[in-house]
Amino acid sequence: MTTDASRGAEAPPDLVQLLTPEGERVEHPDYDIDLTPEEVRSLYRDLVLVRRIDLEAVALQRQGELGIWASLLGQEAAQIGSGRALTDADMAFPTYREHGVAWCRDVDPVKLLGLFRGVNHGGWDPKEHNFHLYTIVIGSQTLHAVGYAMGIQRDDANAATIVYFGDGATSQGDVNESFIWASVFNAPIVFFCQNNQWAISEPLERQTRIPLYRRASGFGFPGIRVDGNDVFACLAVTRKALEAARTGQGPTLVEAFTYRMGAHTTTDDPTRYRVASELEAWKLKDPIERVKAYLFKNEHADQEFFDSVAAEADQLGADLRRRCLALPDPGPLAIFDHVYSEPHALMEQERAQFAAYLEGFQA
Amino acid sequence: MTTDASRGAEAPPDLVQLLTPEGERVEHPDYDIDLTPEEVRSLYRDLVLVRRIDLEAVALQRQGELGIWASLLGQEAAQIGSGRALTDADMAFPTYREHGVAWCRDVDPVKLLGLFRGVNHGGWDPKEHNFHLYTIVIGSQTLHAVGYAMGIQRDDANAATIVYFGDGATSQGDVNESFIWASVFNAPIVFFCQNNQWAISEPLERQTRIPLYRRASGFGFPGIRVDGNDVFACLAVTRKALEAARTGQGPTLVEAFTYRMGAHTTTDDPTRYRVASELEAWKLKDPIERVKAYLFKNEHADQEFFDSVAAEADQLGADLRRRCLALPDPGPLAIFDHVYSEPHALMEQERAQFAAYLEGFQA
Amino acid sequence: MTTMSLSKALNEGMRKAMEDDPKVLIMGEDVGKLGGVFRVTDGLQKDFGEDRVIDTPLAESGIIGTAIGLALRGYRPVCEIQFDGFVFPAADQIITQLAKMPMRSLGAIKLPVVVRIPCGGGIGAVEHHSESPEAYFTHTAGLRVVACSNPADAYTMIQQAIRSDDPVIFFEPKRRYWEKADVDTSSADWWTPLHAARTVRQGSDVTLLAYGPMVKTCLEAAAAAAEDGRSLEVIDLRSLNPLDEPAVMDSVRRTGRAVIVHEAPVNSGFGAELAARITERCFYHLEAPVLRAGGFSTPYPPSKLEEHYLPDLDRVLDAVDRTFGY
Amino acid sequence: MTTMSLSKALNEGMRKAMEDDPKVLIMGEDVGKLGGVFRVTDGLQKDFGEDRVIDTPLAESGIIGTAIGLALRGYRPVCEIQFDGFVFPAADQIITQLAKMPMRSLGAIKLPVVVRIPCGGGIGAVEHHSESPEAYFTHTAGLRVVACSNPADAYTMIQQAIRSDDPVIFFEPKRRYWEKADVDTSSADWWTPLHAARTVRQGSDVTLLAYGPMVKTCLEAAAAAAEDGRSLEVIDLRSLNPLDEPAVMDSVRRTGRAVIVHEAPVNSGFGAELAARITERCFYHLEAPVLRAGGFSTPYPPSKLEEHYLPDLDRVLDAVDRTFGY
Ligand SMILES: Cc1ncc(C[n+]2csc(CCOP(=O)(O)OP(=O)(O)O)c2C)c(N)n1
Ligand SMILES: Cc1ncc(C[n+]2csc(CCOP(=O)(O)OP(=O)(O)O)c2C)c(N)n1
Ligand SMILES: [Mg+2]
Ligand SMILES: [Mg+2]
Repeated sequence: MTTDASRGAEAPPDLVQLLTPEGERVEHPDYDIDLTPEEVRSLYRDLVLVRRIDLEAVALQRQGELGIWASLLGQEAAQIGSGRALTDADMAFPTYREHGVAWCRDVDPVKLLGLFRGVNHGGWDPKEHNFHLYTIVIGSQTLHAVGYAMGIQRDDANAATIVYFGDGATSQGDVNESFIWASVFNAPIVFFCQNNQWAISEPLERQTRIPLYRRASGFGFPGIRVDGNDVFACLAVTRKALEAARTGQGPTLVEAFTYRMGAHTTTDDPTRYRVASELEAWKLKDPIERVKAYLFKNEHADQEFFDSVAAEADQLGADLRRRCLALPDPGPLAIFDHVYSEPHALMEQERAQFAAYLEGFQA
Repeated sequence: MTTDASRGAEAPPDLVQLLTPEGERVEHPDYDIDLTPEEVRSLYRDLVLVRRIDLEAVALQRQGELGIWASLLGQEAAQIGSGRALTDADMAFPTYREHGVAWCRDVDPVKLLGLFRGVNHGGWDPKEHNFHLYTIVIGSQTLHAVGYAMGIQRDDANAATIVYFGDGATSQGDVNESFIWASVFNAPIVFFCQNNQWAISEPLERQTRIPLYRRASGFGFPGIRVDGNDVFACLAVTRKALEAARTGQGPTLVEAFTYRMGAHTTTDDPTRYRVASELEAWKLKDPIERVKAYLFKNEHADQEFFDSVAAEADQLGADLRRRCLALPDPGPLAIFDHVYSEPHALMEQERAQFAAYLEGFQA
Repeated sequence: MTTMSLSKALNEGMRKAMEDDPKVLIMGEDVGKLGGVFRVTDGLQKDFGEDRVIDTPLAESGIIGTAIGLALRGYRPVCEIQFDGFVFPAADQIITQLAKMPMRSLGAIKLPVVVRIPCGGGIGAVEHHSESPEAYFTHTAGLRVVACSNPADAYTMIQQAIRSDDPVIFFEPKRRYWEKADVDTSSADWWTPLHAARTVRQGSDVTLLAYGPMVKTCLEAAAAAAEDGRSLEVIDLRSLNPLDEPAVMDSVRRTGRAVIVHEAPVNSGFGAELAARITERCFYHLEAPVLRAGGFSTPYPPSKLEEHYLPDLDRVLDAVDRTFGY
Repeated sequence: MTTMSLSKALNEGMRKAMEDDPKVLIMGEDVGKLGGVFRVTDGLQKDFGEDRVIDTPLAESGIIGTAIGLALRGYRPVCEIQFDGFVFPAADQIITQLAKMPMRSLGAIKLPVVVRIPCGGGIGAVEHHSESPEAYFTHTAGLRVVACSNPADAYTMIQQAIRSDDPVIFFEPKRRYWEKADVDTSSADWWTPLHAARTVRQGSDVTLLAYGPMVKTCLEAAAAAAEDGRSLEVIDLRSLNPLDEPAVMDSVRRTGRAVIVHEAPVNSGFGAELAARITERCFYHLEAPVLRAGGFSTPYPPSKLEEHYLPDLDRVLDAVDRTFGY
């Protein structure tokens, strides 16, 4: 039943690529991008730093400091490329894996840890960063994003919305409803699907028998497949799609063809369901190595630069670790906070009773 | 936002048609059908009789004998064409409007009335007719149909499933999930969408901005638009799609392009939302008139035949009316019947208490 | 004071809310040109335009999901679910998103979304058109759940719900849509707070607790009981979450007996919570267990049976009688 | 007798059911090669093939909807919902179709579908992974709702659920998955019927009523109370719908006091029904109102707070103490 055999090493033919795994710039008839060396270095820095944040979080989980962690390893280019395409006025709706996008939206990485450490369910103010809270129920954020985009239309604002979801999510009713809404209302939105080939243990063939980007054609808007490990291409494709959205051309589906290099989450064991050779093949397409190669080859950066980014990453990691451990545990009565925005008798009653109960232990 | 302006008089270009509104046979490169005069007369009879059933039911509702009725007026060809394409072994899943398909499945028309009269929620045994119960929750039957088709696969049976739904239904998450399931499992199913241009008061443009049959392309299986007022074309297209399903070629989406000539249901008032000229334009495409014209022109039937069918229809109508009025009301304790298939203490308790309560009034 | 039907009162209330606040939107299936299958939104699209009164695609999850998004952008969407039985495709968006997102955000997000649900039976409809799904929502923390029972409340409560910064599930008793009463549209001063119950008839022997469509039934029962010399107090709860405990408990402590009346199936219905809570709070005052007169614990039956299924005056009085059997 | 974990007992029970009846299928997300995120279906796909153990697309409505279709074709699907919090996208298919279709068909259709839901908290998980949604289903007529609490029951109950011709919502206490006990896999003779409760500890002062994960908590509370000279009876309800009323009422009539313990929010939770029904049936025997120790009426909190949120030994004993305050 597999009709899309491209999960392995070969790049599928319909892929937008601007930078090869070997670090060569290639041209594409519909997409191009002009980046200064400064800008490329900046992207490189982003990629390295978010990988470092991710690595540190995995380590923190191993050591029992986080309950769980969903690693972005391998998906850095998809996230940084798309995240850097956003303007401040744009709004992003993530899943639980968009740590790279969060970085682009200036969310302090330690704030991402709160939910994985179990001190809260979401630790930042979405309005402050135009970056919504992580959403765990697969696909449900796609409808929020379309609604938000409909709000942008009503405000006549020069902005667009981007919503992230995985290959598995494309099977959810909500995601397909969001395609319908976006298309019918011509909403200013980019659907950014990170096809990392797996939904936990299920390969792409359990969700579709044709390439995912083609789903959009059934709903009457364009779909594009981009090399998700190519930060240039992700940036170029997302930028164009966002601009189309902002200028009244409606939605676009971007399928970022990438790979989940790690486990689904730290509690997952991928050796139960996938072969090592697949991982090896994808290692050759690493999203960071190719930018490094490009910078080197074109003499846009020297060893000193790479060392300084590495040092910055180490610093960031250490800092994140320190601040993670310092995250305060909420007090028991926080259970009742923010359930309602306005006073609510039952909350007050239960809070008071529980406070009295707790005091009973101290007495 | 309207991109499909074909709701009015003109036939859209991508429409499979074998019989024009004027009763001329036309050829189609992919679809053909060879019908004996006998067979055409039989289809004509079906069309006339189901229209008569429908008319009688509308009248019964007007007179307070039914609570509500969903008329198939205008959709006879779509239903008879597709319904007559089924073999006994095939299974059909209807909405609440498939009275014509029910007719093809030998469901006694009076059994359809039970639910509209309020004596039951569904009055026939689906297994007996391979015709499932009417389903009111929009779209939910599409998943049942795919599951059933997956059962056919497991049984290695020479059969297919057909599921009916409307244009409005295509927006439901369930319908899109059913497309995914069918495609991923290559299930033997035909999705038969009767696009009657309206979902209550909402025109097609509220559900899609491209022709509906193209939805299938996003899921990797074929979609075809057929003239839903052309019983030959509906028969030919459905037959081919069913045969593809039976022979392991997976799902097909058929969009039968038709028109709801009546109100959404007897409680609806379409003058609030649609213009009379639209109705007038569609009257010229009547599904029955064109078969009559064809039979006449080709001298396959004479006035005697038409008169006899009309007489049979009158007889059927009168009979249906009589038997509708004779439908027994359920007794109060029927409330507790069939809620569970096996004994259930709470049902027994409530039944006994209610029986005692009712007896209290008699005492 | 103007005399108007309950559906018209809702319509006027929404109109007022839309005039007062340009962020208020109406969304749902057939709410625009048609004005809804019950005409509750009649004329609003004509007057406020298609951007504020949105005929949506036919998908309830989509309605609530996009309403959440609009609320995140600062709008105040009022969603119509066409019939009670069609709220379930939206269950996930309501339960995991609408109800929980404010807490998820530690208060950074407010979701002023109103979900209007015409509810209940008694109109001779087919399956899924007569349900009373309130208990699914009273069990869902983060939602406010209210039900109106008469035109005056309908007019005020819908405006209060729209003004609330919390998500509100708003039940409308569809079989009372056409019943008329006086509505004071001139001032908001005297409005009862949204969370408050109202004693609609005073009495001393038994407290009848109801909401939505059953309030009228209880008033009729109380009138009938009065002829037999029994004094029934009738409380219209109006808000199911939060519950106006003082109003309920004060009454039950006085009467010593309580009967809860709702259309929903008794088993695990909202009446269970009410009965359990009353018993906890008023244990020493109760002369009899709190009894429940409700729908049977079955799916809603075909309409020819609904007169038997639904609690009516006789069933209410039977429960009242039974409380005197203790 | 074999010692095995609760998850293994479920696995063995399903294996047995699949061996006994070729119509039994397993469906869900990751149930195949991975064996489910909790490994409850471990090895089944290897042994029974991909046609009988189906890794489905990622959509819960699709899982239940297609399971209904398979049941209509004569199969007996056992669906896994990966976590409690992800059952809501399937709410419509469960509530309007699975529960109601048999009655809709006047008995012509039977739907032997089992919906397995790992439920409850206490495992330090993120949002939506610790819910106890049973009350949504006990209020839905047409469903049977059961919960297992130990390996022996898990082994038998899953087989009984699969054999039932009615749809069964089957709750599995995920924090007890790894707890081991003896399971008799040799015979089915002694099996308690699926609808029957079981007295897991006898006592005379107070009846503790629990199911699923809280049974163990109650047993621990009873042991602690015994040291203080209080004799607590513990009943494992096992079935929430139907409820084993005789078992419950007999006990409460003897003890005169009852405390209900569940993880779900108290407000409109299943405990409300239980409390209301006990009060109706045992009014004269009650020395105190039936009390409930449950989750607070809030969304499930972040995991650092769950020890406070969930009823534990102390909270149970506190409720027991309070019943003596009356
Ligand atoms: C509605 C729902 N069902 C199930 C889950 C459990 N779950 C969490 S992640 C996941 C797989 C998601 O796959 P994909 O969409 O490809 O995203 P990825 O994790 O690969 O980034 C599943 C099944 C969930 N979170 N929500
Ligand atoms: C889930 C759900 N939502 C809403 C309704 C109310 N409703 C009944 S029919 C209908 C329109 C259906 O339109 P379409 O699918 O085009 O079918 P048609 O009636 O035109 O044949 C609506 C909204 C319903 N039955 N189910
Ligand atoms: Mg994935
Ligand atoms: Mg239609």
